[in-house]
Amino acid sequence: MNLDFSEEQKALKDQVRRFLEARCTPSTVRAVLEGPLSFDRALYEGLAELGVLGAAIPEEYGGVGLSHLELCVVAEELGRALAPVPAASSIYLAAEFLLQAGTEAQKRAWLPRLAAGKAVATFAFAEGQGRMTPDKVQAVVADGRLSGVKSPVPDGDAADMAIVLARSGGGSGAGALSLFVVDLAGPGVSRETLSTIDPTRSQARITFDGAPAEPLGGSGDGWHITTQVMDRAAILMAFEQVGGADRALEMARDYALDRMAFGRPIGSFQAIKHMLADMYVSATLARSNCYYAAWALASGAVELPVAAATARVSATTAFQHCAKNNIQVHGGMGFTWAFDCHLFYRRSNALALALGSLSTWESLLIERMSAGNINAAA
Amino acid sequence: MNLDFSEEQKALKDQVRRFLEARCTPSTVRAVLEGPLSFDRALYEGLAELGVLGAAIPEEYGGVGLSHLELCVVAEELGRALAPVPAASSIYLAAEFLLQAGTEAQKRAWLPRLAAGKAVATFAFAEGQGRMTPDKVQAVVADGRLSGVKSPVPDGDAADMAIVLARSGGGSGAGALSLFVVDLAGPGVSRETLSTIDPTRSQARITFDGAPAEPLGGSGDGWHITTQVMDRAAILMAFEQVGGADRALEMARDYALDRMAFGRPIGSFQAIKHMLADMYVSATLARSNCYYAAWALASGAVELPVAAATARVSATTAFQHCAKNNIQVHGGMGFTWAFDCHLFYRRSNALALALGSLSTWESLLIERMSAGNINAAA
Amino acid sequence: MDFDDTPEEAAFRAQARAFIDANAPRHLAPELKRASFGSSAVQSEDPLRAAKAWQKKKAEAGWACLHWPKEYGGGGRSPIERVIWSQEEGIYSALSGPFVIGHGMCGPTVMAWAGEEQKQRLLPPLASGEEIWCQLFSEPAGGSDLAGLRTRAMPAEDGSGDWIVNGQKIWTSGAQHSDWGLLITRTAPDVPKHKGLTMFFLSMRTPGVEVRPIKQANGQSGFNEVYFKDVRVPDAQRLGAVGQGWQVSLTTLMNERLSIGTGMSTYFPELFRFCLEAEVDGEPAVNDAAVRSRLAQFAVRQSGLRYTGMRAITALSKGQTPGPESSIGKLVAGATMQELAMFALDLQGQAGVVWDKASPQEGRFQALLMRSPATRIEGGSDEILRNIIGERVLGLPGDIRVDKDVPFKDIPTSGGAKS
Amino acid sequence: MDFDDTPEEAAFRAQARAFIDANAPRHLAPELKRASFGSSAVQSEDPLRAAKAWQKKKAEAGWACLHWPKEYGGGGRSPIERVIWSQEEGIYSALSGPFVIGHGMCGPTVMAWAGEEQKQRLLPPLASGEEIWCQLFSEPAGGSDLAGLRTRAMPAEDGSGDWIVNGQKIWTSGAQHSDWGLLITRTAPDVPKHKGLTMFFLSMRTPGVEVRPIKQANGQSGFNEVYFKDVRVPDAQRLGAVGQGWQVSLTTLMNERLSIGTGMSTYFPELFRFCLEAEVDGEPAVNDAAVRSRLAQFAVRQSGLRYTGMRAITALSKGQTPGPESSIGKLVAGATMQELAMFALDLQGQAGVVWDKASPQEGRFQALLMRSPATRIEGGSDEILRNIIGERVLGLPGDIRVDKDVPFKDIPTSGGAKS
Repeated sequence: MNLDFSEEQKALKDQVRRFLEARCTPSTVRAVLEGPLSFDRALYEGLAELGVLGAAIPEEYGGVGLSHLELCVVAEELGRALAPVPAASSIYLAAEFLLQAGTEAQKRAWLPRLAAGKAVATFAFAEGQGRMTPDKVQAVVADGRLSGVKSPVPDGDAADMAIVLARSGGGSGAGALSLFVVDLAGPGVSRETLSTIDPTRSQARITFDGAPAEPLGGSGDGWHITTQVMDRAAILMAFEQVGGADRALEMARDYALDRMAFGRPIGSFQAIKHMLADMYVSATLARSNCYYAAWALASGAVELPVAAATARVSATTAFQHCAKNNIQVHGGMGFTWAFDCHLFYRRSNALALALGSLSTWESLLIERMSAGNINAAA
Repeated sequence: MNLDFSEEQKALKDQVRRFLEARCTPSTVRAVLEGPLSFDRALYEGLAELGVLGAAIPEEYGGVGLSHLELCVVAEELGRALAPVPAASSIYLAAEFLLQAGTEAQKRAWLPRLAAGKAVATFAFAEGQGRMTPDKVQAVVADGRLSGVKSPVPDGDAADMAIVLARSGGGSGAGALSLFVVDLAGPGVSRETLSTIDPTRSQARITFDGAPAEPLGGSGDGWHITTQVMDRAAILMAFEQVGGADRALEMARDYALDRMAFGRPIGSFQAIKHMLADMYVSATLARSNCYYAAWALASGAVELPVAAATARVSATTAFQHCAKNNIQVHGGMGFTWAFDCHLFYRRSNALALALGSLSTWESLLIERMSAGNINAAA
Repeated sequence: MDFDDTPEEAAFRAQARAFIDANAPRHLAPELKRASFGSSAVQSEDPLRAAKAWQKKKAEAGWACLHWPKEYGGGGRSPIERVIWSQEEGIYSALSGPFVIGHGMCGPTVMAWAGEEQKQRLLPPLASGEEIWCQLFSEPAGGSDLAGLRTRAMPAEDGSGDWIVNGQKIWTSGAQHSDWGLLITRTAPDVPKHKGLTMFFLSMRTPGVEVRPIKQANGQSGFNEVYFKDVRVPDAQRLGAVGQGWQVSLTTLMNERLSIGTGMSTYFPELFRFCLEAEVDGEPAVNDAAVRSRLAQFAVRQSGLRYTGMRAITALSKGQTPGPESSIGKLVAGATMQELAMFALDLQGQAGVVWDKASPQEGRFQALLMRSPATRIEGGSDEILRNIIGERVLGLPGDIRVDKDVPFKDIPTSGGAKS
Repeated sequence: MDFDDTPEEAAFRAQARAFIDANAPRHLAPELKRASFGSSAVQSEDPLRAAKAWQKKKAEAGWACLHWPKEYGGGGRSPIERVIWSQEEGIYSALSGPFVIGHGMCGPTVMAWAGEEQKQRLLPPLASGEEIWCQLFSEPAGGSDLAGLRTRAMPAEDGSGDWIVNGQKIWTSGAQHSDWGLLITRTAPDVPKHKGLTMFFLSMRTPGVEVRPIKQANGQSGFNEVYFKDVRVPDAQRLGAVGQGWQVSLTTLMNERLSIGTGMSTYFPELFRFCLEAEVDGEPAVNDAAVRSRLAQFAVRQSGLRYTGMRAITALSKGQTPGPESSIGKLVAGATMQELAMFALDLQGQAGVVWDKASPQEGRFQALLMRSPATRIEGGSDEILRNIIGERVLGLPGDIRVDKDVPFKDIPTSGGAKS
């Protein structure tokens, strides 16, 4: 029994944390929040140089060739530091799509550049409001040309390439959907940055009008592959969320120790103390569920779909809970722009929606458990 | 604007409270909890003599001929005192069925005896586990004879008469259901008292095997009338729940003032103080929703269905919340048989299921609001 | 039980309605109706000018500050008439934002503690909206612990009897356009905290007063910091005795809690309308069982607040003082708004992250998500409100106090805390 | 990360499994599997006899009290081996109920504080199940405030050095069949509360000891009151110095928190199975969106506790002390069980009120509903656990204490409270 990261993985984690403490301070985050750029390219390339973007990409494709456990560790630190970089789009999603379903040529074309942080890719999935279902996909590819509107696309304004889920060849339901690689610098692509609750992770509306599209994976396999990759990304995202939850809890704890009211630290009041205890509880449950999911991800266990949904639901709940109550513990100061609480609040609510909302994952979790994998959570 | 009871109604309330404080102490409740009887007949007849059972029954049928507002006031006090009497079955349900759908002969036959507490009637609705839907009704009447099993039937072991929802004349769905008056002392009836979480309100399984059954209301109108009467009963039950919630809150408050720990009353600890504040909040919301529903009930407003579901959902939530945390405030002593906390806990959970569970009423509420009556809750 | 007016109330309501029909700025109605949470309701013209214009019209016809005595510019009406007025004023009441603090809190304090001449001078222009007041109470080190304030007022050394004020206030709504401020200061740091406070009012144009807007977490700036650097305040502008500031402030705070409407909204109606339009798995969201369950719990809280408010109005209508149940409003509404906003975004799926006024829901749930944390803090945090309910409504003992009988200067303070 | 044993662990597990396969009372397996919450697992024979028989077999083969030194009747094994054993023991561990207090709390206290001769006398029969111990700590006036206890031990007036004990304990599990009790008393009421306590052990057959079962809210009687009337305890049965009782009790309480399994169950698996079978509107309940949402939230708590337990086992397996995350178990499980039971009854509809062992679910959710309030209180209430997490895990300051430096006799006590 070893439900923990190895010493090497912990050392990597420390290294990433030190790097981010130096290179990704709150002002780094605020520069993206308040400025015109959609992400911090220097920081992103720094992460690439550290080897962390390519942690789970094989060496033959320009990666470091470690496992997904290392990538989990990295994700937690990116979440903790609120890093304003497109790692989720480019690494958790696009690189995973390529690894799972790309041809050798596609892998060689993109993975080295993604691992090096020289190119950014994303996954163009959503088409407006509501839970994504196969029937909601209206984007269509005919004769190798993609048309349709994808919105919101994470990091879609900065990405060089998008993997796009679209209809092709008629039919309906999941079987009508396929994946395509689209060069966003190519013809037939126009995009617009969207206003969001968390500008530190950019979102765009991309309109495709006859953009050249190259198939990724088999025709009609689009929904199936998407589900697989979304599960994998959900686990990495859950680590980001746990990192954020932990940091929000620490901020609240530190403030509760320091801030005096009525002649005593506010953390000595049970109202605050018990709020913090409950934050600790949800962060701990989420972390434990994430460790289980990390094991499933790294080992390719059959429990992966249930473990991914479990980690995702638990981590979403924890980060929203901790970020929300971090503001409450800070009182009025927590609602100022100057304090960092809102950065975590924004991110927690944005990540809760990325990859599909909490209610979607709750439903998926129970659907998967009922489909036979109940022992995983017994 | 007058969202309050009148001075006369408040005087009636005081009168009922004084009566119950004298005649329905915790030992009265415990006698039914621990003893063989299904209810306290002397108490019930005492209530009848006070005129409260017949409060909303017209004088021509042996009642007092006041309005349902007076019955709401009575219900709150019965809930507060945990009165071990079959008023819910006999008055909120059976008498309402007779008033809404009975023939003159049926009203004359039963209402005076119900108002006088000399007879007890009930409504035999459920047929085993799960939410009741028209399709779940298997009891059937053919040639004036009823066959089937109803379980649980509130006060079914003590009742003299039951109004029974059953199929008749073929067909399916709600339109196949009709109501029948069945003499439980007659032939073809066998019954068994059930073990429940709250023996102070008895429940029975009744097996009908060719029992004579007399129609109540039009053929095929059974489900429709049931819905109407259940709404009316839900409002009265909500007042019982608010009465119980208030008393549980008071008990907890009193204990928190009296009980010392670490040299101070436990109510001075924010953990306890804030728990009590939250109990007060939910009890207050429920009370206000009940007042609104009482207005709708007494005035026959079109908002009645929405108001009934609102009061029911709110009052169920409040009573369960207050009864549960009343134990928590009492600590270990709250979990003893000797303290009265469990009486409220039992009752709160039993009433949450009577007339259909919380989730059923939540769904009904939103269904009704979407059907057009949204302004009621705007 | 009924929802009807008494004949007198009905007559008054008809009068109010007639005045509003004839005089309200109807051209602003569309934007007032659409106003989203936390941003100024009026965008098409200067909101302050619009507010003052409407207030002036009301004042001229006797509809301003209805419950104030006529001699101070009020309407001399009863509390229930004030409620009826505000029901009829409806969306136009959103125009009164700049006056809420002055009419609701500063005015009553002046009325209770100032001399007759000062009342004659100060109250009528406050009622008519010509002069705006703000309340200079909260401080960075204060927060929930209001009496922990540090802004010092010291007697001027020139023997004039004036006071010299130095320090900083925070969370001051409307300071940037206020004419007057109600200012609580510490005049004696060597006595227990509640005993060394003194209340003043001062012109916001006094030299040494500097107002700086605070940017909030949601990007807006409704509040300010106000800095005092050697600000001279005449002793004639003292309210109450030296050292009596805490008692004076209680008048202000109690008036805050007395203003009763028909309950705070939780934004449930907006959510419900959205759920009628939005889809879950190809069906209207309201048909989804999970959505129904969440909606039902929001619905009964919204409705419970509404009818709790009506119970308070009933008491007013009978000439009684509303019971303690009114204290639950903000506690319930604040938490509900935040949960409700999160739930609405959840239903919008990945697109819930988009905060766009041009979107079908005009970004209102995103605005609510970003504004609602403040509702749980401002004007008494959730924790303070639970203390108030526990102690004042349920009669539980107060928290153990370590700062009560200690000279203020000896009370421990935060180390390096910014606030 | 893996869920595999090390080779040594695997070898040990195989040994344990072989012993259990060969020796466990298989005829009891069906009822142990079906055991419903809060009632004795074994009904078909005397549960105490069944417990002692299995314990004796374990002890004879060296499997009893695995982590105790061999010289005191233990197995001399590591903490992780103890965990592996308990995983393998599985349902049969439910037989050990009568020994939990003795092995988990009293034994370690005796081991830490008694003299060598006493340890030789007391520990082996405790390990082998021949003698049962109970823990006489809680009192009616105590509750969460354990140190507020009032049971008095006074020196006998005959100069024998013996102590005479008078008072009452409560919530004593297993007192009715215990041979020995670990007893904390107040020996000096005129010093601050934590300083006037002294620990003893005594035979439960000492004259003047009276055990009365407490009927619980759910109708069962797992606990007792124990009354002491002029009970004479030799000074040789004192553990620690006079006045050192609080420190001795901390040994006991810390050992309570050190016992780590694979996390407490929330009864989610039972609920999930029920939702696969039950119907909502003619469909399996798991297909209902509202049910799914509730189930998902229960599922992630259950799973979170399970893997939190495994993280603790991981630490043990590496020879480390588990981190503070283990402290969340009962806090999460208690509240979850209660909500979960209410939800299961809700799904049963009106029939949820029926508590019938002959029903399809054997009344287990009704039993859970009625038992779960106790879980939120016993062995540290939710409120105490949140204090512990806040203070010991997060490092927040303790509550303000008004009773710390005051002579015990001067601390205010309840007026007419029964307890």
